[in-house]
Amino acid sequence: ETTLNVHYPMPGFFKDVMDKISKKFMEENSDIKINFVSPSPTYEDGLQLILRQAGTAEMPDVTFVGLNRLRVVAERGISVDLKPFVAKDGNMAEQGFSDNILKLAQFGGQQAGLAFATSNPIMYYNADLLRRVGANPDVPPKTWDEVITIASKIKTLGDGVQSIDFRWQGDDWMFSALLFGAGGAMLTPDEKKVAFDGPEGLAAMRLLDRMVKEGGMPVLTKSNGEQAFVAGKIGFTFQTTGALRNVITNVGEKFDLRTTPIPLLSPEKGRLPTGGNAAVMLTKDPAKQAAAWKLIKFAAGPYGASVVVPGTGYVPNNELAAKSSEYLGDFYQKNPLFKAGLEQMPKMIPWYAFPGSNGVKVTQTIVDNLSRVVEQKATPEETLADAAREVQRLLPRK
Amino acid sequence: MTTRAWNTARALRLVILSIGALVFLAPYVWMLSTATKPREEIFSSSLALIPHQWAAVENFSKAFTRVPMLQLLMNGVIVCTIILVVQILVALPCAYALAKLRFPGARALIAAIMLGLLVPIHATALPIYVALSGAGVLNTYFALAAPFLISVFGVFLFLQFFRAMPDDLINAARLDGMSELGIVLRVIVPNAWPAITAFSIFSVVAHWNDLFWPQIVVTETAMAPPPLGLIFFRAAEAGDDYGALMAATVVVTMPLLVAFLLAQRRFIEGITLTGLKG
Amino acid sequence: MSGLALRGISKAYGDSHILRDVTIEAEPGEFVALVGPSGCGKTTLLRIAAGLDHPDHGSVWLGERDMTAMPPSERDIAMVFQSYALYPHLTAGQNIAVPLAMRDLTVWQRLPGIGSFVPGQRKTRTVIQSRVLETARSLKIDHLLGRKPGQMSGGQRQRVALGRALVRSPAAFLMDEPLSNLDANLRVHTRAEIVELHRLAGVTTLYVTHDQAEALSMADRVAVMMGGRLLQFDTPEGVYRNPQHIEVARFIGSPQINLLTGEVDAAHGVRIGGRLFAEGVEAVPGSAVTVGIRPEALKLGGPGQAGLGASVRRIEFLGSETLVFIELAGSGGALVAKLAPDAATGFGQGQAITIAAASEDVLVFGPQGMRQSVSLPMRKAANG
Amino acid sequence: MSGLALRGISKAYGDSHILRDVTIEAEPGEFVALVGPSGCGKTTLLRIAAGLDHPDHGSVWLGERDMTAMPPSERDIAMVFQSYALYPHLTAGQNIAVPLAMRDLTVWQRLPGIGSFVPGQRKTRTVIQSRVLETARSLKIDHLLGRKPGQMSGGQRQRVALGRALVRSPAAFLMDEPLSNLDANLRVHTRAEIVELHRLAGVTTLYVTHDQAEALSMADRVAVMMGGRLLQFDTPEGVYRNPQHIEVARFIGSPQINLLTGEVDAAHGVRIGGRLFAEGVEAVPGSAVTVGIRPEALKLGGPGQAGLGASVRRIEFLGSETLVFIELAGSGGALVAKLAPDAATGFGQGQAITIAAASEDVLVFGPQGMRQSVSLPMRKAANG
Amino acid sequence: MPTIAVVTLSLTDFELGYDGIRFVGFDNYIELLGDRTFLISLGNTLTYTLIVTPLSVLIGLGAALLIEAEVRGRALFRTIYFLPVVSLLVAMATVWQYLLHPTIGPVNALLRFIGIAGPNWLGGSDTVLLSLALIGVWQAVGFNMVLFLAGLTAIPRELYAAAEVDRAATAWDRFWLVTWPMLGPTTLFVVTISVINAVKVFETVSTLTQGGPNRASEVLLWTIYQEGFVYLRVGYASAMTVVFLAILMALMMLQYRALDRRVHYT
Ligand SMILES: Nc1ncnc2c1ncn2[C@@H]1O[C@H](COP(=O)(O)OP(=O)(O)OP(=O)(O)O)[C@@H](O)[C@H]1O
Ligand SMILES: Nc1ncnc2c1ncn2[C@@H]1O[C@H](COP(=O)(O)OP(=O)(O)OP(=O)(O)O)[C@@H](O)[C@H]1O
Ligand SMILES: [Mg+2]
Ligand SMILES: [Mg+2]
Repeated sequence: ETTLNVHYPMPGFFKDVMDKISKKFMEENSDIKINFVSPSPTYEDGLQLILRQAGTAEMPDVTFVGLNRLRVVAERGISVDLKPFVAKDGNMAEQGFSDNILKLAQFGGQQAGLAFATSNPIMYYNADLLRRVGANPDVPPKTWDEVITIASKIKTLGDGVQSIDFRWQGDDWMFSALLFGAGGAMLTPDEKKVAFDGPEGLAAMRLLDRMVKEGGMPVLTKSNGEQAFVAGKIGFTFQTTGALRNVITNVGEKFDLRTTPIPLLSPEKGRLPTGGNAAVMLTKDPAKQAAAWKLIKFAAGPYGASVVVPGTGYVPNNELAAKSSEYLGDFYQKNPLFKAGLEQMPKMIPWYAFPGSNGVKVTQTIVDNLSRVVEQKATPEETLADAAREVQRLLPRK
Repeated sequence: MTTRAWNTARALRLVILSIGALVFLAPYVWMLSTATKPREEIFSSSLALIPHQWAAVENFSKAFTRVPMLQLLMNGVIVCTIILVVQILVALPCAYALAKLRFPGARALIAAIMLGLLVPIHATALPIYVALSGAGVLNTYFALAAPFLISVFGVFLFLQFFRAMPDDLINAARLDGMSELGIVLRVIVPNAWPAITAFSIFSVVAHWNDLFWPQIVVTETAMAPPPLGLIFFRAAEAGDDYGALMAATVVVTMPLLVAFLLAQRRFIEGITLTGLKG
Repeated sequence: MSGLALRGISKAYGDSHILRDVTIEAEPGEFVALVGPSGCGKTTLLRIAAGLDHPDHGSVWLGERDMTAMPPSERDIAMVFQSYALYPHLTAGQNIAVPLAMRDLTVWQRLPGIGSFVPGQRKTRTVIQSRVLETARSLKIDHLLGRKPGQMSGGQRQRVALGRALVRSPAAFLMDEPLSNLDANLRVHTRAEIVELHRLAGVTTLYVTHDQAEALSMADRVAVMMGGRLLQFDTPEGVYRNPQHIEVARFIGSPQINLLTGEVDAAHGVRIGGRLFAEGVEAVPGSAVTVGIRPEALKLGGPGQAGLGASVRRIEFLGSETLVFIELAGSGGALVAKLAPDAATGFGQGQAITIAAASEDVLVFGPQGMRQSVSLPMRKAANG
Repeated sequence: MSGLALRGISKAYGDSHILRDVTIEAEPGEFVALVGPSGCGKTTLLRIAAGLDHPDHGSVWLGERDMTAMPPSERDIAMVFQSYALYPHLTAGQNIAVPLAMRDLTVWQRLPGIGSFVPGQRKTRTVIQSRVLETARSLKIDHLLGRKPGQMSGGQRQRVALGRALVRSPAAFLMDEPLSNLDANLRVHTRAEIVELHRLAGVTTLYVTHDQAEALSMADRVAVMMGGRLLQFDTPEGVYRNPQHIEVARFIGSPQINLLTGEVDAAHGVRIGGRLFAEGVEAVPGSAVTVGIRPEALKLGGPGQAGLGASVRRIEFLGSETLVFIELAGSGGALVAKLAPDAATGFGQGQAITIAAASEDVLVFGPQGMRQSVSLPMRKAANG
Repeated sequence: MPTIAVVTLSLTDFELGYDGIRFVGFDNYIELLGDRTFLISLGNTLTYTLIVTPLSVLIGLGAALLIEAEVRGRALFRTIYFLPVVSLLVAMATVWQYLLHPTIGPVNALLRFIGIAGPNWLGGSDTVLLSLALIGVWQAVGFNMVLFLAGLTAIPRELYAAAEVDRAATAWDRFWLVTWPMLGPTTLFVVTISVINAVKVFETVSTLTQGGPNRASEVLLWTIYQEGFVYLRVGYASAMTVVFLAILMALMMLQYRALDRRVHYT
């Protein structure tokens, strides 16, 4: 009998999911016992825990790491490279793990983990408000221009009603959504130079600027934005599918909530960043590793997805799960709100993680500059130039 | 200081106090109201405090079932008690020595105390963690209490209060044959109750509510103190479960409030050193 | 039983010298009264004896032991503080019991709560209780034993402070104006109790009082201090009758001694304003001396009699005695005479009188205030 | 100028009655001394007069105004606290200046820091300064004005406390044992200053003292309290010569009055142990009375003379007077006589003597301690 | 002890997760000098402290005095004012988040009611620091109040009696004559502690604003935390800590030296 110590972040979100998966897993694998260690409140806290415990006896055997922090774990050699396991397994694609999905958790030739819960940015909107300004909620806007036009009408409704909430705070994920959506990239392929200061980046920046200037987007903190939206005071919200379950609960019957794919600046080249986390193996003990691999695959596999998706709003990271009615087929029929994320799946590419020791700091630099645009303290051009310069400085100079 | 009938000054005083009290209470009103609401009612455009649909039972039962709340509360009580007792045992004599005994280096020691007060736990967390991990005592009550056993704040607080105590009182005690430790126990402590009470309140509050350190040394829920329970209702990425979070907060705060109500009697019987002239 | 010696004690706070080279050696079992004007350093000296202050120079001895560096708690000295220094959180009874508890109970027995289970504790406590009660009775505060200091009157607090010292049998007692807040009767009573206790236990005592009468009546020897200096250390009779310094003469005796400027002629006659006041005085001839006569030594006579001319300014009735305030003719100098009530009946305000004094009652002080005295041959013979 | 009246004051702390129906009415400008044994309620009464405590019953009047419900700060009363109650953070000078600053400076001028920019502040401060200095001089503490209370001796603090009261000209002075920590000379001096100030300003004064001699010499009238009751309120001579209660007689006078158990026969003769002690006494005939004779009224005679037989037990020298302690023959009762030093020379320890007293000096108290007096017909004629 | 460890770490390039640890001398400190974030953070912390310390001390003192003077409802008021200290700040921050919500929040609703357009409290870079400071005040008042209450009990009643007799007629006069000077040591202590606590502000920032928008609420501890725990540069964070401590220490010693003498009377 093997006992696996499993650690995961954000229990408010994942506790039920994890409990369900582990129960089922232990039913199927009676020789493996899963023991959850005390979870961490956020991805950051979780990462710190792992880094602190790396190499010590307290280190858990399996953990779940935010996709944008995966690189940190991989570069430091803390995570176990899963390539050999994938190779041994041979038929990953048959089990629903397409190359595209495996790629989400690869760095420098390593398979750092298996994407467990993945998300992409979608558009939420308040159909009631759209109706009030004469827009047809059944034909949601497909381009940013349309969004901004409707938004500019919504903002005139008064009574505290506001037009857009674009979740730019916290990290660079939503900026990536604009940038990737325009077909841009963060860095050049050799990872030596900033690439987001090109026309795509400028378009993204300008779009943000327009959301404020023309669309009347207010400056809100992340939670304030969510709260205002679920209170029915905001027309459009752009953020992760992961929040869907919560938004549905919080909205209740108050208004007609809808979702739809997020517009792309470039419908052809446009891609979207993948949020969420990956299951990561930490144990170096071969006996445990076998069990851990089983668990990781199980969690990231179709059953896991079928638990994660309805409980959260994440999109399935397993192609079997999405298609098979055994798992989620019916669910999507019954819950059309969840479809927006699903539709966008083909456009998902990895959330870019910056190289080097300043990797995390870079994202903060970008967010700081975004806030200047949102607060209308600087023009998109200035901001982009500043951001590029500052980020360039933070890149490894090798 | 006598009881006087109603007059304008008193009315004014009550008005000011009441307005202040309202401001201070406001967040709690919302907190309680939220703890009784179903999720869809929490954020809405109207400012209703009373829910249409009561969800108090649901929220509070979540607070108790989603996490082993009673176990957490128990842990909190144990850890806070250990910390408080040791802190007082250490801080009282230290402060007394600094306040009333003349010895070389007292000033330097006070400076060191100030330094100790300033160091944020975030800065020293890592070295202490490494030490505790090396000693193999992670996930114990000891690990939870260890960095706080010596309270610089306590020493500093007591120091201030002791200095105000008349020297002759201590001199009398010396002549009566008390040892210095005896003086602390028999003369200083009984006359420093308000300070000790104040300190106890602060210590318990701080460590009961500490979220940072337990996260570092505790990985087993069985050892976790109450605030760690609250993270089960938070999901930064996707929005918190406010109703349950507030219910849990009420549950976690209640014991402290009761403790404060008990402790504050100590203030009512405030002491005045009237055995002395001048 | 051991004596208490303060040798060459000096003490300064910053620039101000509080004590200058004070030496007081109390014999074993001796009762020494320390008197002097307010602020002369009495309390400071006591605190040094107790070890609460440290002298800049000098040493403190208890019997044969040099205690200068010994902490107060080891000196086995009981002190009554001028400021009482009662424990505000303890009742009168507990306050008084503290020194006994400290001495007679072990550390374990003293522990609050647990202490009561330690064997022997109960018995010792009973003994202490009865001792406390006894002391309290003798100070008439037995009905107050349950009160906290804050609930007592000034005089009651003072007696509790006294009780806390008297309850022990220490190596020495130090008492700092322990009766200052008591009324006359209680004072007489308490004084008697202290004297009695001292007689029985024979503990060396240093007793500060601002009441020179008290000092004279209680003490074996009296130390008169002034401005941080010890002026005279002598028996009560010595300091009263034979003051070595004008300040001592001035300080001891109530009403104050009468002081007049005069001269001593070659024939040992004392002259005031040129006129002969007393003959055959044991004084060194010289001018610009100060002549002291105790009020009760002034002899008042009718206008015709020998002595200096003067007039009665005012008569003050004091119950058992009468004070006659006198104005010297010519110089306008003021004097006071103390008479038995009956003896005063003859005098009225404004009346002209003469004043005189017996030669042995006249004290002569030189310009520096030092006593000037020689033994006159005939006297010597008479005394010898 | 207004009088101060305390009417029917009662006060209890829980069960213990501290004051019972005390009425003292001081005339405008009168100096009333309040004496009584420790714990009799003097301080409490003063605090009630000041408004610091509230009486359970009774009222406090200043002139024609009922002040019972008025806060202390509006009563315009100056008080010297028995415990001094100096502000520890202010120097002696600042302590004394406080009441003046409160009275003469406006709220703005008093503001710390800012105050000094308000016009007029500087001038008033100068006036206050000079007034403070003057007061301090008269109390001989002018050299201490810069010290904090913690750096002063007990007597110095007491004088600062006194100065803080005397610096003002209030509607009434309340002084609680203001001289208890002063030495005799300073006491005489300070007493004179207080009397002088009172003479000049004529402010009604309530003066608590434990020193009955002080009370007798300073006051216009003396209130004698005991156990919370007012026993007598009379002139100094009245309370000394004519005490209305045995406790008053006992309390006033030092040494204490001699008290003997005896009887008054039908012929107004006072008998002690059956033997005639004094004749023609103004007393109600009856047995089991207490007979009081002041020590200075005792007449000592040789064995053959009239009076009670007795013997000398001890002679005590007190400087200006001599005390003779006497043991009555038979009953063994103890008495004390006060003599001028000269008058005492004839007596020695153990000597047999007789004692007697003039009839007008004999005070007779009934079983409840109340004075028993009648005017004898012949006397009446003589007096009238 | 741990402090020494911090100083040592500050001289290395230690990074969480990497095994290597290299001694780099004062490189970290040199880098600090040019770190704009650190400077902004320093400024913000200073502003925050300058708002929170005086307000929380004064209101705390006021509350303590008023409560002490009032006979009725003492326990109730004390408890109410103390509540924020008892509560878990992280949870209460969430509450404030909502209360200060620019559109649906009750605070702005109230302001709208009296005709004022409420600011964007936590969202705007101009108001965010002020909002955090107000929450900080709200949190600290009860703490200071309790300390003052404890200090008040040690003032001998007799001094108030003396003050009343000395014609200190109003509470205002008695406050300046007795309370304020006698509370000197307490006040010094409370101010010191308030400054320290204000400088160490962290939880509200981390729950409410994460240093944003555009570093407008970047405070020292948050910066240090970011460097050490998020960017994982422990060595550099330690250097920041050391600088932060040195500055504070210097300030404290100065303040203490200047005031300590004045508040203790012997
Ligand atoms: N708070 C109190 N509770 C109970 N009894 C008290 C309290 N305060 C004073 N007393 C009692 O009241 C009585 C009168 O006290 P007060 O201080 O008036 O006496 P006093 O005449 O001034 O005595 P002294 O000359 O010793 O100062 C005393 O017996 C005292 O014990
Ligand atoms: N801390 C101090 N700093 C400066 N001077 C002081 C200090 N303490 C006492 N003094 C001074 O020392 C002198 C002696 O004080 P001490 O208390 O010994 O006098 P004392 O003889 O007991 O007087 P009293 O009879 O008034 O109590 C006084 O003049 C006093 O002002
Ligand atoms: Mg003294
Ligand atoms: Mg009194």
